[in-house]
Amino acid sequence: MDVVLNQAFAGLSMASILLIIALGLAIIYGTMGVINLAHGEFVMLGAYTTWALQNHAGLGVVTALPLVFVAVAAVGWIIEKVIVQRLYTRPLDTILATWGIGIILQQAVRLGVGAESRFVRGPQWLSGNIEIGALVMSNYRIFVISFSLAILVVTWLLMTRTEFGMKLRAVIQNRGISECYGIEAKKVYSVTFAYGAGLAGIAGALITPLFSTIPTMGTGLVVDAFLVVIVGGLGSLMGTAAAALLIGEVTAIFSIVINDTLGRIAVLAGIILLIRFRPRGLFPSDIRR
Amino acid sequence: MKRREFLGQAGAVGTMGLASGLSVPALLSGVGRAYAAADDIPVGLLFSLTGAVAVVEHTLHDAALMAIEEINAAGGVHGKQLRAIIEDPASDPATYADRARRLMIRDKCVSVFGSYTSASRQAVLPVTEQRDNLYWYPTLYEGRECSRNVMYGGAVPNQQQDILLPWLVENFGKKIYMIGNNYVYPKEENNYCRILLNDLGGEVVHEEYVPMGHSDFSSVINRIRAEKPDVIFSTLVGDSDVAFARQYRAAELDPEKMPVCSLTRSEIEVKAIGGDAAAGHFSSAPYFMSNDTPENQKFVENYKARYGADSVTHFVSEAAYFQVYQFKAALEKLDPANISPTEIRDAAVGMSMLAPQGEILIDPNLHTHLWPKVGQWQSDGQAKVILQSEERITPKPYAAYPGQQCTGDGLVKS
Amino acid sequence: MQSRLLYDIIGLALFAGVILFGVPALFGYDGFELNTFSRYLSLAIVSMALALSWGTAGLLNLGQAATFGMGSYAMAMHLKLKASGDNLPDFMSWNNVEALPLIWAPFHSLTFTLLAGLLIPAAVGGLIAIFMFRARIAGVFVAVITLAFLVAFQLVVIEQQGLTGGQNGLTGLAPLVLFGWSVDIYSLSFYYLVGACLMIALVFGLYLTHSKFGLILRAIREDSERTRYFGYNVANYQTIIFSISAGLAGWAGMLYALVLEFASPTYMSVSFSLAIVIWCAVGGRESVLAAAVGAILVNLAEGRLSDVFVEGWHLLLGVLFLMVVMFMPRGIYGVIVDAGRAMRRKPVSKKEAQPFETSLNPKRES
Amino acid sequence: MSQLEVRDLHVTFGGLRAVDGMNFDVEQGEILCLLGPNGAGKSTTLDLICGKTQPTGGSIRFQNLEISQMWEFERARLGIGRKFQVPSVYKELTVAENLSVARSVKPGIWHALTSLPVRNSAKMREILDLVGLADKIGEPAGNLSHGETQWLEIAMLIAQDSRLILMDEPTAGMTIQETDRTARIFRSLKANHTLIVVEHDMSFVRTVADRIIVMNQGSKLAEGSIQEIESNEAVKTAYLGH
Repeated sequence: MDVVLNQAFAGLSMASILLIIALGLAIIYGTMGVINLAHGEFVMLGAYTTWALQNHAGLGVVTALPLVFVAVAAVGWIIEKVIVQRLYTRPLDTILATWGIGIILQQAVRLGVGAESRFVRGPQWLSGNIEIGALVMSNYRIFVISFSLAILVVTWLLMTRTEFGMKLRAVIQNRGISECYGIEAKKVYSVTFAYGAGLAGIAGALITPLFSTIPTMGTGLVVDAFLVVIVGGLGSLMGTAAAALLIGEVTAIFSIVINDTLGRIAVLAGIILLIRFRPRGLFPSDIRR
Repeated sequence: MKRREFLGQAGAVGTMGLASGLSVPALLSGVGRAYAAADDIPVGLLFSLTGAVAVVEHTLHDAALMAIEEINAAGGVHGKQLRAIIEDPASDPATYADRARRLMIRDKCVSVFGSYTSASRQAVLPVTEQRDNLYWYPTLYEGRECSRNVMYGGAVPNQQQDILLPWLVENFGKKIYMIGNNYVYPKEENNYCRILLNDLGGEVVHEEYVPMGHSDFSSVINRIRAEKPDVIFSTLVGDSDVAFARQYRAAELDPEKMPVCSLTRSEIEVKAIGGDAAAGHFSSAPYFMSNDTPENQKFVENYKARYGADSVTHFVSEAAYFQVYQFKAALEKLDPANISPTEIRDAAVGMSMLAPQGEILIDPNLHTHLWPKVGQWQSDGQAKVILQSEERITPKPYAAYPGQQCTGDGLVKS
Repeated sequence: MQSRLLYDIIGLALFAGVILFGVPALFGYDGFELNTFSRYLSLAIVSMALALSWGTAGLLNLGQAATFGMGSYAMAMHLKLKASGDNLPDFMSWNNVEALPLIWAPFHSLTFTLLAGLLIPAAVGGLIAIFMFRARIAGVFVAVITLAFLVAFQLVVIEQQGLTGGQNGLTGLAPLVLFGWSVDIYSLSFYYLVGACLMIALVFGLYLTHSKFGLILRAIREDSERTRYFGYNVANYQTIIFSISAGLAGWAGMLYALVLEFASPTYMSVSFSLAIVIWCAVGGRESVLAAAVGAILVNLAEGRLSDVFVEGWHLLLGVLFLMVVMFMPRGIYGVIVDAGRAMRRKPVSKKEAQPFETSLNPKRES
Repeated sequence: MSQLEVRDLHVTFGGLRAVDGMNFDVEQGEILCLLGPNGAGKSTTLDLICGKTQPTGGSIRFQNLEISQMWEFERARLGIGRKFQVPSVYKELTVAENLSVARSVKPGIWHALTSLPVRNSAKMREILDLVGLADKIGEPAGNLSHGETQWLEIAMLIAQDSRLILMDEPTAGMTIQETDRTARIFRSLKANHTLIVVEHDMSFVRTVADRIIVMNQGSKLAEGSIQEIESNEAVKTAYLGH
């Protein structure tokens, strides 16, 4: 029983990390149909920005978050302007182009900062555990879980309660008509892409105290995040959250019952079946076209 | 066979080769062994500078390159410079095989220094053995290999575990939890560990393997909490080890009660883990950066001067470094006009030299006699040696398999 | 259409000339260079196989590396058994496997191995295809399912160490003996063997794309829905081309295992799969010949550039690839076709220069 | 026996009854026009017949064979052809290739593997002459004008040679001359083909229709000749009378 409780928390913790990475991807995909394979590299940039801020400006992980968001969003904005914008008419090519961008970012960091793993200190005030009976929860992981929920809520509000969100949904529904009403679709796309990239940066900042910070750290993450987006249903925020939770918990349960490898295989098989029988995902979005 | 004979044969067939294309193969089998008596001595460096294992391999590359340049600065060997030919196999076994061929066949290197993972060594092995070249492999590994074309500079299981296990059981207890990445090295180390534990009356409470690059250890940590072992016996490598250590720390598991004892964690991983998270845990290795010998002081000083004050040396980069010196010493025993990989090998056997870790010796089975130590990590990222073998330990690559022995004549089964 | 056929036939003739006579002469029959080139030629086969499914039928198969790997393991299993003689393969005894596993036994036979290396990948590809295309999965979902399959398959191969050699793969292989001829992989004859395999694959691929079958596939790529109303069983067409493509990938894998003398789970990695996509895109996915040329050129460039720019060549490759995607979306093939058209009649139609689009979004259920 | 018998056909989309109990027959060699306001279920009826949409209830019999559970391609093979509202030709294929895809007498893979992609048959030239695209034979369809694209699609339907052709607004966007020409082609098709046409252009309907069915809210409102429909009070209220 103790193991089950602890494992449920572990699943939640994995889910929160998946969510925070997948959210940016989901927004970008949902809005412009671009599968951003460079997303993992945005996560990596976030981690490195955190490292740079900690080493050169003495900022902690949490205080660095806004700066990281802005920095990575700026990179995303430039990439959208220079490259992605030219490819909206050929969506499948964006997979290839963003993969190329990913290689370039990764190599640029490797050449600029070095290949070795960088150390980022976790926040001191979040060290330690909360223990409730046999359930042991790391404070930092609780923080990551809460933060991911906060980001989810903020993003949801942004999409549904602001003027930008309204414009965004209009562009998603019908780009041509929205432009007739004076909405600059190009601008909306740029801002959305930048926002998605910024979220990836935050994800990078948050996971770096737990993982190892190297130029290739994003490559493995993007596949998982991508699966979460697809399982959740294209462009659906709540679907993405539910899918992250589902995949996190199922992985956690499988890994305790069998082992981590077989757990992952089982989850992948489940994802394949799910896409086969529900290609629109668990929660198909009602706003998509 | 003498080199001249090869050249004669090759020349004859070479002219025929253009006339009748299909007889060319006869020529080619000679190509790799025709080492021209050039002005310098080509040696290959085959360490990944990019990709997943670049983090470690780049430091091996740096150490080996430094040794080469030190030797060249001191006048080379027999007045000839060593010419380092650098290839980047990009952490991909297929590329290792491809680049090894370039070095051994096209560039006619008399030796190649390279690689960290078992998979990459095995990818390089076919061409090395066919061309009778020599591959200097600096990494600790699982044993169970007895090639006559590989110089093994790292520890094999008996050199890492023989002094470690009795000490662990005595000081922490008999319940061992094994965690490793899913490939041959961790499994073989754990095999050997089980044999030792059997004699010591220890017990394995759980043995598990995670995929290479696995980074979320929440489940593993939960299981550790549930099993309550005395020691975590870790053979995790690279990013997995870093992630595990950081999450172990974030979960507030206490190294005093339940330390992680790693066979693979070195200064370079600790630097990424952070001194705080690594402090209190143990590693077993023949070399630590803090080793107090004149040879090591010089090694560390030169290394830092060259690659920056925050760079670290570790037990694999030390081997990458001393192997170049072993190579040099072997060359010095040979006739400069007449060197070949096999002759270098034969000259190297039985040779001893002072390495940063102490005086080492090359066994006839081409493995190295080393000085095992156990270090406890401190928060400054350095290890404090708390246990040191009283004697140099002989490498026994097949220690877990009675009836098989790696000797100077290759693998002998009885 | 006549011009397409003309281009391809002229191209094939030129290509065959270069590969069969030019390359060996250029490299002075040097064993190492021939061996390196044999490697490129075997990769050209897997690239052209992807052009069949991706370029012709619009099915972006990111699991191409899985079927490639199956072929390479089939060949490696045969050679491993040969190297082991009467004993168990060494890695099996390391993993405490007592007797030869059942699925290994038939690989003693070379005939079985050659068939298995072709047919098992084809069958697996076919099954995945039936699974997907019966449900009318299209566009990006094909990419996701095949990607997930690839990741899972690679994990299984690594996990089953006693059966597959795990992370290290299958090493210590014996040379192949083909009709009494012991294959020396540094020989010109081996180079010609691989070259002949590539030529056969190319002729086969060109035949497929220039038959009515190829035309129907292009129609399906553009509008699969519409094609159904002309009475074509779209799922069957997709399944057949997917399976053929997978089989060819397996074939390429067999040659690759021969060239490199080992089989490794890294042949089934995501990055390898994406690399195949790059080669295919650089050459031009619309033509099998161009895809093959793309594979050779990129690998050649990679080999040469990495000599000059040890640290920076990966970056260079990324930039090169991005440039191709952005400014030459139809690859080298597109550039040549456009140039050819411009020479024949002055005004180049804007529309033709546009790349084809593959539907990204799921078909709307209305 | 009628060529097509539709009985009690229903389809519901999320509570909306798009087609609600349609019954009608179509005779061999007849041109039937479907009229009705937007959303009356005309296009959906065509979708149900060609298999684009699965019915929730009812039966569709074509040449005395129940087809409502068949795949689209199976229905196409039986001889049901479809032209969609939005012109859908293959833009990257040439005109000749478009016709070759449409000419699907033998749609099997084996036949496709053993045939040339395009054969310059007399039949093809005849069709191209009919629609006036003979000089564009090697042109990619993407280069054609809007009108030419419409013609190409009609040519494709002729090439397909279906016994029953379902047309969704074939004259949309055509000039008066083009509409006349289309009408002439339709009348000439009548000998060997049956046509069901959804159309808004009443003058076109008057020229071609043998019989008219007016639909409203998913069911049949009226049926008869053009005169009967034009004098029908219910139709006037629902559709013609404003």
